[in-house]
Amino acid sequence: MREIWALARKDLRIEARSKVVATQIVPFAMVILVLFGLALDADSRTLRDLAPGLFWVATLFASVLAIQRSIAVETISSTFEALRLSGAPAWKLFAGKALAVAIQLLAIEAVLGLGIVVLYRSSFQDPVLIVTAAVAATIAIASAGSLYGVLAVGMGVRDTILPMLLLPIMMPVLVAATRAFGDGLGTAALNGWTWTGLLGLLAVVYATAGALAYAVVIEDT
Amino acid sequence: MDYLGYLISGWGVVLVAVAVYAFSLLRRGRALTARVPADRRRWMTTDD
Amino acid sequence: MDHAVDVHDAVVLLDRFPALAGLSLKLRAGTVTLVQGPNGAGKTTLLRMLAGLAPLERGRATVLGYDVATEPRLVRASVGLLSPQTMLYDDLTIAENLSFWATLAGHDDVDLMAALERVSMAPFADQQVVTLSTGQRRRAAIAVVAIRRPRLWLLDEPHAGLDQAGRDVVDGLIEDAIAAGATVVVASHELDRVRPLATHVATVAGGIVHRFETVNAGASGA
Amino acid sequence: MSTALSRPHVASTSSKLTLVLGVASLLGLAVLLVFSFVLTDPDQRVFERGADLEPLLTGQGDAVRLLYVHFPVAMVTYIAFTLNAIGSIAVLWKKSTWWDNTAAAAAEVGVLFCGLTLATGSIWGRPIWNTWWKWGDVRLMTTTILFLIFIGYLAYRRTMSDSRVRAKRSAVVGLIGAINIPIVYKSVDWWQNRTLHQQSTLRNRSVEDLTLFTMIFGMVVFMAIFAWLMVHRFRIGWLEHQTETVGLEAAIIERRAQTSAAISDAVTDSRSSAETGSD
Repeated sequence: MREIWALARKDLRIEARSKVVATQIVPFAMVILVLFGLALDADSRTLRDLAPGLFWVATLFASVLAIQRSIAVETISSTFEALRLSGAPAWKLFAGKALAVAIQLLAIEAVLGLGIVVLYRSSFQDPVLIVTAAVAATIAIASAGSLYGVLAVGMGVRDTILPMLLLPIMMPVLVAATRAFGDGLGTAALNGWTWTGLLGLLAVVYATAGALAYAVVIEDT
Repeated sequence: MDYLGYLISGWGVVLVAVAVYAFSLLRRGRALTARVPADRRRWMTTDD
Repeated sequence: MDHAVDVHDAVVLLDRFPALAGLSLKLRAGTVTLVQGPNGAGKTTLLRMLAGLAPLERGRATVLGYDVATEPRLVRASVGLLSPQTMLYDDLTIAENLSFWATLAGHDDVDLMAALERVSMAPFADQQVVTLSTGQRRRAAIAVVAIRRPRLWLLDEPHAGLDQAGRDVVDGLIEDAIAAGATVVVASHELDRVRPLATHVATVAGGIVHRFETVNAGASGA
Repeated sequence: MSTALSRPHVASTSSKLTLVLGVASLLGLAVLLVFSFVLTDPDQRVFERGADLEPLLTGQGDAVRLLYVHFPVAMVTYIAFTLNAIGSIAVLWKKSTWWDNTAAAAAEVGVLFCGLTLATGSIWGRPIWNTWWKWGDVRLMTTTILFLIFIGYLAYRRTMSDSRVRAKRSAVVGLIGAINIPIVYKSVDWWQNRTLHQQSTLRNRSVEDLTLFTMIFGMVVFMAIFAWLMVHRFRIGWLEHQTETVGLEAAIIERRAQTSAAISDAVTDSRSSAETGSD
């Protein structure tokens, strides 16, 4: 467990000093919200109804950048090689990297949450449901993203492949998280907890797949 | 026959696409075969 | 085990280029081997392969008794690779870098300050890497390798980018490693610097060991 | 394709097996066209509204003839992606080049047929559903996502030149794609909780025998076409693998030959480097 925390703490510390997420990715996510507002040319009622979907699309786009940053941290000084050399088990490396991404994504989502309240006039009618769904969805996104991020690392130009690998896979997460938020924000009459349950299942599936598959990249010679 | 336009385009897209792909496979195969010595062209064998 | 390194007919590809083209090499435990050769001879690839980082296309290799192809994790955990890249996080301090790598390697108990003393970097412990000079970064990188207490040291151009004092630090470290009974492989262009310490010299060219000679055998196990 | 098949003396990926498969496919296709357009009647069933029946009141008329191609193409798609998943498992399990090759071939053919499934489905949907596209239809959504996932898979394969790394990493990507399919299916099912698709057409007792036969015969024909494409695509992958290994032999010999030439310069070269103290 110490290795996992050390890795996550290291990434968060680097973010605290470099502020790439805070000064680039969070504003980018907000830009998406504003762009949606302008592009849809909608009255506030429409935006309020669409808020759950727009929130999660913005989160997914931002997550691609957050994952690229998480990988860039390891490639700038070839520390990815050092991680492979460390002898730590692959699943622990995966857990540490994914945990740091998840925490940063939650911070981005918190700002986006504020954004939809201010810009789209959303109201958090069931905060417990919203937070639970967000945490489950974030674990799923961070897990799948960290795995695909590392699969896209290596020789050659592969950075551009990440969105095409990650986003189609994230479709069930998008649907479930949007539905759960629809209930939580009071824009859809359905049971958000069922969808949160699906999100929990997805989180477990991707976290397990990532922990197992990370070894293919890390331990492969 | 009703829907004739839909029927022709539906069947047409399948037949044309499969034919084009089949010919492209044959072309790729020809070009590659020329670059591999005959003794390495055994079909359907494993080389593990 | 008899040999710390036992490589037979190793072919290693960089993309499609055979950086190692059927290289064979046997090194006894406790020896210091200088790997010399022109640029592009395959020295760096040889060291990376011995570290379990470059896959064998053909041939076999055991390092410290572990098979490089089937037990790469055990190989990696037991070697210390000093590569031209410093492998340090720019935004962290030297102390944070060191403590992070010590934790990952499972050596929480290591005296980090002592390790920094050894490379004369203790005064800079709380400075971020980004504020340090190239030479200082390399010294810190050396300390990171040292705290792993490797049984096989793989040093890729350890003297490059270092001033006179820094080179002495490297030499001191190699002596420490020998004293601790470790095996050392140094790839270097600085023959004059390494030769006095070396017990063997392997000349690499065209992806194979062209010549392997024993020099200075008395230095072994000193 | 028949011209190429009839000239086996030309060095190609053809063989007796593919010749037989190819001729059988073409004949089968001709027979299938006759069945689909001439022998079968338009769908003129009349449904009564009932809990277990489609909300359609009348049959699809001649549009049913599109299903004779849509249905087999869709079957081939799912078989191809299943084969890709099996290949991926085998690669991770046994590091098999043969299976990696199979997985790659199946994905490429699968993407083609998946695209055709979507196209024919859409063309069928326009007159019957009155729309090209229906968000929320379970099978349409699942197939779309499947299509996108495997376009990503094929693009990912192209980014890697090291065949060993490529085999393992793309096996992971392919498998995670496969794992997703039931999840996507289930989530869309919950999403709209309705489907416009023909529910269990085959099990519906009112389907005519001839319609049923044409459906099954279409499947057989397209399986033969699939097999022909797979064999050729597999052999291309195999040949690519061979050119790589042939190239490798040559490259190794060339690299070793440089040794003695390089070594004479090496001593002077390394000495001069030592003086400048740089690599």
